[in-house]
Amino acid sequence: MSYIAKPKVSHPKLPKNKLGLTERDYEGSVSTLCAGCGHDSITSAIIQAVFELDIEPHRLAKISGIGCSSKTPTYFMSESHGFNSVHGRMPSVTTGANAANRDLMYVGVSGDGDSLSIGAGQFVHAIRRNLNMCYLIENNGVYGLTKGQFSASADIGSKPKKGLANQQEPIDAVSTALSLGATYIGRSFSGDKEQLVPLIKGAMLHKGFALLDIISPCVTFNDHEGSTKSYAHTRQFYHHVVDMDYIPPAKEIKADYEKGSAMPIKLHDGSKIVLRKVDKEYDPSSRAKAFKYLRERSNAGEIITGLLYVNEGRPEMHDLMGNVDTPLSKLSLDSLRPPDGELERILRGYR
Amino acid sequence: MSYIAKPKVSHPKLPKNKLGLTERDYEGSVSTLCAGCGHDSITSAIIQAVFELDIEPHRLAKISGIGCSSKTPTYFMSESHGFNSVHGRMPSVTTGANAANRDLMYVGVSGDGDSLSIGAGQFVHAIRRNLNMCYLIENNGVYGLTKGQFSASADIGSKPKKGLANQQEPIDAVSTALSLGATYIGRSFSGDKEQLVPLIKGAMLHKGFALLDIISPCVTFNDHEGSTKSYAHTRQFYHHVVDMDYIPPAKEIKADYEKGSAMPIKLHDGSKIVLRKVDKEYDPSSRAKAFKYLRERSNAGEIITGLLYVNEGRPEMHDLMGNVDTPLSKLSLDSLRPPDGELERILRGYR
Amino acid sequence: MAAVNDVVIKIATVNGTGSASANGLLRKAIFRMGVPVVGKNFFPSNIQGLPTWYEIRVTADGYQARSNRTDLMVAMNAQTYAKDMAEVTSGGWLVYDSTWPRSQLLDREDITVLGIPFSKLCNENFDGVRTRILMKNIAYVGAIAALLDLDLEVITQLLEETFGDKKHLVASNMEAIRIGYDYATENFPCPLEASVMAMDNTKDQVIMDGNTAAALGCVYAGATVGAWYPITPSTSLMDSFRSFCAKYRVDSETDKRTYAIIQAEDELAAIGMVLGASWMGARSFTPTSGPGISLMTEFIGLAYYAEIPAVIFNVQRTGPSTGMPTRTQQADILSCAYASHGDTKHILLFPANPAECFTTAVQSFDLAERLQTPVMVLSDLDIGMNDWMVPEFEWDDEYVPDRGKVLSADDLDQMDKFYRYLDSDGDGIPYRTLPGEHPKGSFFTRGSGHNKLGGYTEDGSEYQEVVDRLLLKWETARTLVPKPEIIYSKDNKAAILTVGSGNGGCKEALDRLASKNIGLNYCRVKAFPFGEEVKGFVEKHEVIYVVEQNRDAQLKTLLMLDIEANPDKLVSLLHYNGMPLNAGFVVDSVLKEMAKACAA
Amino acid sequence: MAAVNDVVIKIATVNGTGSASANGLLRKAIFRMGVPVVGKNFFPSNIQGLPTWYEIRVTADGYQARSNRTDLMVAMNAQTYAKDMAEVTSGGWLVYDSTWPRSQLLDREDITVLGIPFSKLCNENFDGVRTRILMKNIAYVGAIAALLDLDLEVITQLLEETFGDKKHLVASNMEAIRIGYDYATENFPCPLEASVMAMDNTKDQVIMDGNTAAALGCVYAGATVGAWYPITPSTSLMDSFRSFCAKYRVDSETDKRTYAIIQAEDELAAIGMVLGASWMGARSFTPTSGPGISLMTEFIGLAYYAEIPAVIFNVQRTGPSTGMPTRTQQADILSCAYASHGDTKHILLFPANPAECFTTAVQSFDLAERLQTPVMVLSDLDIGMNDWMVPEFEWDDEYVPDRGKVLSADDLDQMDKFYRYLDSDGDGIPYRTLPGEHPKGSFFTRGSGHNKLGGYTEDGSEYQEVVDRLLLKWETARTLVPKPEIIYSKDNKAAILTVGSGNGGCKEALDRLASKNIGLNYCRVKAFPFGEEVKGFVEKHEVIYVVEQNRDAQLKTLLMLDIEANPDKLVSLLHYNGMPLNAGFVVDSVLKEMAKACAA
Ligand SMILES: Cc1ncc(C[n+]2csc(CCOP(=O)(O)OP(=O)(O)O)c2C)c(N)n1
Ligand SMILES: Cc1ncc(C[n+]2csc(CCOP(=O)(O)OP(=O)(O)O)c2C)c(N)n1
Ligand code: SF4
Ligand code: SF4
Ligand SMILES: [Mg+2]
Ligand SMILES: [Mg+2]
Repeated sequence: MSYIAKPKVSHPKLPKNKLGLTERDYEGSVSTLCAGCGHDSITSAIIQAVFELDIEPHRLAKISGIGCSSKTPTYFMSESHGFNSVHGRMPSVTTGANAANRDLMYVGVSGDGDSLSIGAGQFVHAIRRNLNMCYLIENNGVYGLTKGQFSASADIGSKPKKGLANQQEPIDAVSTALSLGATYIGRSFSGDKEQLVPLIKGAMLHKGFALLDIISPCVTFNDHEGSTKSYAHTRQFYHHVVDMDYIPPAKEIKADYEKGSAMPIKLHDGSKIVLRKVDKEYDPSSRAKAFKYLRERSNAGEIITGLLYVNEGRPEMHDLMGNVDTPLSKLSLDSLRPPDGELERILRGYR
Repeated sequence: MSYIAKPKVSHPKLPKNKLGLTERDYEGSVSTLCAGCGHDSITSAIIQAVFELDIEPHRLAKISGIGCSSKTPTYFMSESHGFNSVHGRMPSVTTGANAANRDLMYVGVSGDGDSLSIGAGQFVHAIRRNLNMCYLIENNGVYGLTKGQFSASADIGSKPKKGLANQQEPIDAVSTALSLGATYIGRSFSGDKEQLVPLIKGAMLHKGFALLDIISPCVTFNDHEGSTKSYAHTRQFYHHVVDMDYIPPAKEIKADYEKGSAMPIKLHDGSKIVLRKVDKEYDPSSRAKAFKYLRERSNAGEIITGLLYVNEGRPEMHDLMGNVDTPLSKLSLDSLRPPDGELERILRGYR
Repeated sequence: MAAVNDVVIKIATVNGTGSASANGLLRKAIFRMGVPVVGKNFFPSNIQGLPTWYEIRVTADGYQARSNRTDLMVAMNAQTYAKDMAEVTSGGWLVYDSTWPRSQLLDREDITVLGIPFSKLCNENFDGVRTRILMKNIAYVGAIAALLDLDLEVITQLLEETFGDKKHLVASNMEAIRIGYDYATENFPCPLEASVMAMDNTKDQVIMDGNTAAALGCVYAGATVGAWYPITPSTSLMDSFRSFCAKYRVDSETDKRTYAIIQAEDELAAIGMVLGASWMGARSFTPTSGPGISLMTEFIGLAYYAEIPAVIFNVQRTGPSTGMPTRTQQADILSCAYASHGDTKHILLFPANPAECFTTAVQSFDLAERLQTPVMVLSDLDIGMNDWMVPEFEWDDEYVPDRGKVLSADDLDQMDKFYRYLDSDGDGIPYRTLPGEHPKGSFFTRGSGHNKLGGYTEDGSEYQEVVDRLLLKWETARTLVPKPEIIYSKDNKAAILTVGSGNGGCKEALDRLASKNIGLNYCRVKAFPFGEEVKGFVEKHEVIYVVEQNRDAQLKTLLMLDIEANPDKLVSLLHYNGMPLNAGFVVDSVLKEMAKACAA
Repeated sequence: MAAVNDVVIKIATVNGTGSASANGLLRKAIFRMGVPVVGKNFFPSNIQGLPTWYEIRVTADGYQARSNRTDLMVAMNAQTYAKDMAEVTSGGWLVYDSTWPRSQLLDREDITVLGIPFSKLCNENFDGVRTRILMKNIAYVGAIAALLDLDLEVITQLLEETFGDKKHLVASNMEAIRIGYDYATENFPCPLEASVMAMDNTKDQVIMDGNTAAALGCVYAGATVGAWYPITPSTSLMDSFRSFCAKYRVDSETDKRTYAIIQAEDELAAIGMVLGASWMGARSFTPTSGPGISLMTEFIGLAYYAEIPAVIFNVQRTGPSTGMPTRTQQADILSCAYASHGDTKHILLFPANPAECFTTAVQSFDLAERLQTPVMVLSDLDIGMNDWMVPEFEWDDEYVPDRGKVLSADDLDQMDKFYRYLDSDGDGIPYRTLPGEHPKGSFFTRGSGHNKLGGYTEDGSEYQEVVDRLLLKWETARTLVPKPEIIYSKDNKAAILTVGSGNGGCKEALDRLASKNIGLNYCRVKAFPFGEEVKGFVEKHEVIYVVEQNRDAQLKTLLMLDIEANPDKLVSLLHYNGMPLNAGFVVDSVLKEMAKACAA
């Protein structure tokens, strides 16, 4: 979209990952978002995560709806297949794509408007199916691209630049996902890359529906005083509750975790994540308790972040359906037809 | 829809309400649902409730989507205005109607398919607005009218008549409504008229969004063994947690409630509801605690019923918006125009 | 008018009472006797307790449409006795359950009323409420068997096929047959003048509904992803696909499936899933009906503009809005042809019967992948849910699917750089790649402005270049879609032109008109856009009677728009009350229009 | 080609840098000098940091369209220097920020390049990053003021009006004006040959965009319920409605509102809300654009069939799909006319400029209520978001709204029984009642099959009676919708026919063609269905150039379908690259087509 050609200089000294690629190789076109937009920080966290995970770019599909947030797939991994679909419908496109080819990695990027208003139905149903994907909501409390209307994630009392404060109950993506049974649920902040990168890694490797609700301030329309989705407000009320480390398959868990507060979980590819509970009371394995904790804290104005719930045990969509391991799109059409001559036999039943 | 003409005999001995109407006067056309369908029992509970509340039929609007459940508004209150809209979109039609005329009473009838699949987005957003209406989900776990596919409220493990058991996480209307902040939330059973009638009365008089999730077995497609929405299963696992009594405006609270377990709540029209807690641990005024309780019990297979959450304090849509008391549809168009000659003044600003 | 092997039987019952299998038994028995039949179901939009009718036309000539006669009415539903009796064609018969006297049945003198105490007989012979109801249905089959002289051997055999090992069921059903049969034989002069006589006109024919046939087509086309939201009258398409897949798509060793059927949360999601799956290279489809199409509108525009294959079956019902969900119509032609905002047009395929549903289903995937665009198969309730006798489908085991211009990993290896929307071949169709195949294949799919390289653009001329190419692709489509069926009776100036389920009634009308010495030519379009053949046909004639099943002459509209057919010569014959077309309507309308033209 | 009071100024900046107010100041200053102007905005579909242009056409003749010249380019955006310079019309001028040298600017010898070190000057005179950026914008206004000889008094006055009490802002802005003004005066021969000279051609005119005007129309029509989902380019319509309501619809005593604006969760909900509110008797509307219309499709069909008034503003943008959201087009005509499955057709109104947006908005409510059906107002981005000079709107304080056939409580009292869908007056329009008014008024609204009494039906002839009446209503609509604007130049055989925002460019083209001695007649349609006048006009001419802004000749399509216009005489001139129409395109295309016809 930009009129500036992207410099394609080679940087021999940049670190390389196992595939021999540098972080540069995971970049996309130059962003056309506003300078300082939270979404750009998330883009760079994604780039770091996929670089560190040694993901082959063309084996990842990035899908989005419409909005400033939904534009970001253009800004990372230009060697991946991208699909910028229609407003609020990323989940269904991803569901179909995944149904056809279960072997790719799916990253869906959405906004709070895209997922919680027009897309609310598709969002909840993707969760129900435990669709194997990493679902990112870049949450700024407003519709950025249409110039700053409140979205459904706007908090009660949050003030717009002009006009009256929001009075409607917000839809909280995290508690919605908890009540619907998403199997990996985290919340974070675009300004907290340290927390964000491992969360994204875990979300990508989790087998099932992984939701990250990432507060991502809109500097143009929702970063003023009185906004509860501004950088300042988020920093002030921000609490880590369960942090996590990502540990690649080969590595052993080395760090010295305080007893009782660490919880290692094995992912399907052999890698591990270790949850580090900041609040020891918190139980990231119980939907009921997590929900209660979150509501009580959010009533108190706190923004609770980290990996808030995880359940590696539930089968994802294909396994629920009992599908073959080979991606359906790779099966030769010949192999899918009834045997030669079978039609005649079938038709006999209709005489 | 029926080919049988409804007998319009007068029944001089039937009891009359304050308006001089009998229950008969609140009936509608003859039902065309299957004999034994749970939805018909709910229809009769509605009829009893509105009769006892002395509601003027033409001051109530009944709105629905599409489905067997959504047909039922034809079967009660033939003197009321009805709107059988399109599938899943009852909430938006009701929102617009209510925005235009806040003085009528709104009863929305929907099914689990209508509200939790195609209508999920509108359902959650009506809750967010605290739309002043009584919202009934006649929940049978299947799509009745299209012949028995599982709906999104089907429980994991519930068996269809033939084929494999459902494996997808259900969407529970009650916990969804709790997480979104509905202000009156109940669950009941079409077979439990005693519980249902007062719940409906309270829901009609509650000022704000009142949801009743009513298990309503589909005798044709989902009443067999193995189904978790059958009459038998529901009766077996059914637990009253918070029952309620409805007390009309004039009356005083008389019944002798056990201390600590009764909780009277005043409704905006002066009537009262008294909650009778069957499980004293339960707290119907805390969304966080109610959610936790419900999830834990439902994990244990229990069907928790009664008035599960109520909050008379939150303003409903019009009050959130700061609207005049007169219904907008009743304002004369003249009164809505800028004063005579004002156009010229306005236009001056565009020179 | 009824005669041997030319009878219309209509059975009036209440839905939910299990009459469907009895009616099927009757229809099959006649068919097995070698006599062609047509079976039409008229059912209410509810589940149980309302009037429902099944109509069996016995037609030695093998006509496919309904007839507008009712020769033998079997009035099993007291609610509709009066209406049912009124409907019997003069000279016909009415059978009713005489367990209770119905004095009002004596109203008509021009028909013969035959009372059979079905309830009484069944109550005497069977136990249990449910059994008695079911057996009453079988008993009327027995009575009809006597009245029309059906072969009891054939009926026995059919029951044996149905119940297999359950011998007792065969026995009890045969007993019910006997009860009806014997009562009729003893009390009435059997057979009636109009009866069924074995012949050999059903060889190599099958009886099937269009939804089953379309589902089978999807299986043979190799479709793997079906996403849908239930809606009458398309639901049975996915039900059938599911049954076929359960049989042919489950790995016998691992018990794992090679298909994914996803019940979506609504139609917006269903089409989104189809696009996602097609983008990944799977053959993917969704069956739906009018309201579903309306909801898919936005996504259909995306598929058109981003050039993603998709197969949509629209089993049309009576609109607008919810309309009459259990009645037929062809009224979504226009909204499908131009679905979605902006400049769009879409390929439509029009099967005329279940046999064509099978072949068209296969074709639709070939065309969608070849043309990289949505293809809509416009069937309707009449085709989709009624029982049609059609020739056994043929399948060429050598069939090679057309996957269109998809670059393989090898192709990409040899390329310098891949650009998505280049028209390298001059046919308006660009090359595509499948995600995950090759690093060089990646591109960005979007519904926003893009240039021929696949890049985002807001530049007017870059934008225009792409949408202009889509017009060229449309011209290519015109050459690839199925050609019309054209019949010349003699080289005259007038013709009938129709589409889809209009075929049966129109062809029968041609015969009838011919017998009145009116020889009309015939064209049945099978696809939109229209090719040269349709254009030539229209140009060649002075008057064309356009027969279609909607109020607004939607097919005529497309003819005017797509091939600039002169509206002056297109005379619309519109049938849109929700009932399937019958030849009588066409004949009468043609005669009326001819008279009008002469008078003018 | 530029001359006094005939200049096109184009300012290239980056969006989000506050140039809009500077550009507005410039446009207003010229307008206040009594010289007609046209203001067009070309902006990207993002929020900040991308190239954006504002074009001011100074046109003594008061033409309303864009010109295809660029006489004075103010190139403030280094990213687009090259492109911007290439665009300057030969003989024109290019102003750029010479703080940094731009050697490539010497490329063209046929234009004059004027360097002004705006950044340097502003850095020297102002403090703070944001202030410097804003003042640079004001400084270029100052420079243009000098180059074109604008009245500094007028500019001062405008700044005073803008900033009111904030005297320091007036002072600093005037300083910025001075900086640019003085630099230009000192370094270049000012004014240029093409300049602005005060005249008296803007009396009783205002400058407004169409969305503001439509919003004002909604206020005057007495609309109380507006439901919407934000979408470019319709968003500002609801923003304006909100501002007007904040002023005129808040009870001064209670501070309570007499309007409800509901930001819906999506467009499906927005139109659902409109139907609910209209059903209750409120005047209700929704503004949207293409994708929104696609999503509203199902509900639009319900409104048509259940006969519920609804007003929908479709501010069209470039499709299909997401297309180019910040570019204009008229490509939703067909999808709006026949929106929804089943047999449907809808009333469309086509305002041509903001003044008509105001009156059309009022009319749309009258028509929707009179005809009990959805009325779609088809505006576009060019009308909706650009700055048009139009005559001051008139408002008749005696205006009596047409609420259509609504029975009052009194009416009902006197009736025996009310039936919803009876055609008592023979005009196809039944009577309706409002919920809550009277016990006798109740009826059941449904999108499923219903008979003329309002009862549910699955009976074919009852169904047909109702849909046939809808056709009669359509004919009534034909007589009620606004008549076309028709201009006869002389009684010749050729004419231009256009719609909506095509008006300005076509009228200017008529003048230009007339100056070449080609006198064409003119018809601008204002509504669908077309009335007698349009039909007569089309019939009277041998050749009609149909000018429209879409690829597929959608207006021509409607002419062919609705009044069976002979396509042979309809010559399409299609402009669909997303830019507003300009007269040059029309003139050139007409000449080309005429040449072709002569050659043939
Ligand atoms: C059907 C449809 N309706 C409306 C729009 C206009 N629109 C574009 S983006 C957007 C909201 C985006 O909000 P969000 O998802 O929160 O993304 P953000 O820009 O805030 O990152 C809307 C309403 C659209 N593109 N399509
Ligand atoms: C847009 C659309 N899609 C599909 C349908 C078909 N349909 C009618 S009712 C129904 C499901 C009804 O299920 P539910 O709401 O649970 O009602 P129930 O019949 O079980 O009471 C469906 C899918 C429709 N009418 N409209
Ligand atoms: S408008 Fe807001 S969300 Fe959009 S790019 Fe700018 S800062 Fe980001
Ligand atoms: S199908 Fe089920 S839900 Fe529908 S009427 Fe029958 S019992 Fe009730
Ligand atoms: Mg947002
Ligand atoms: Mg249901």
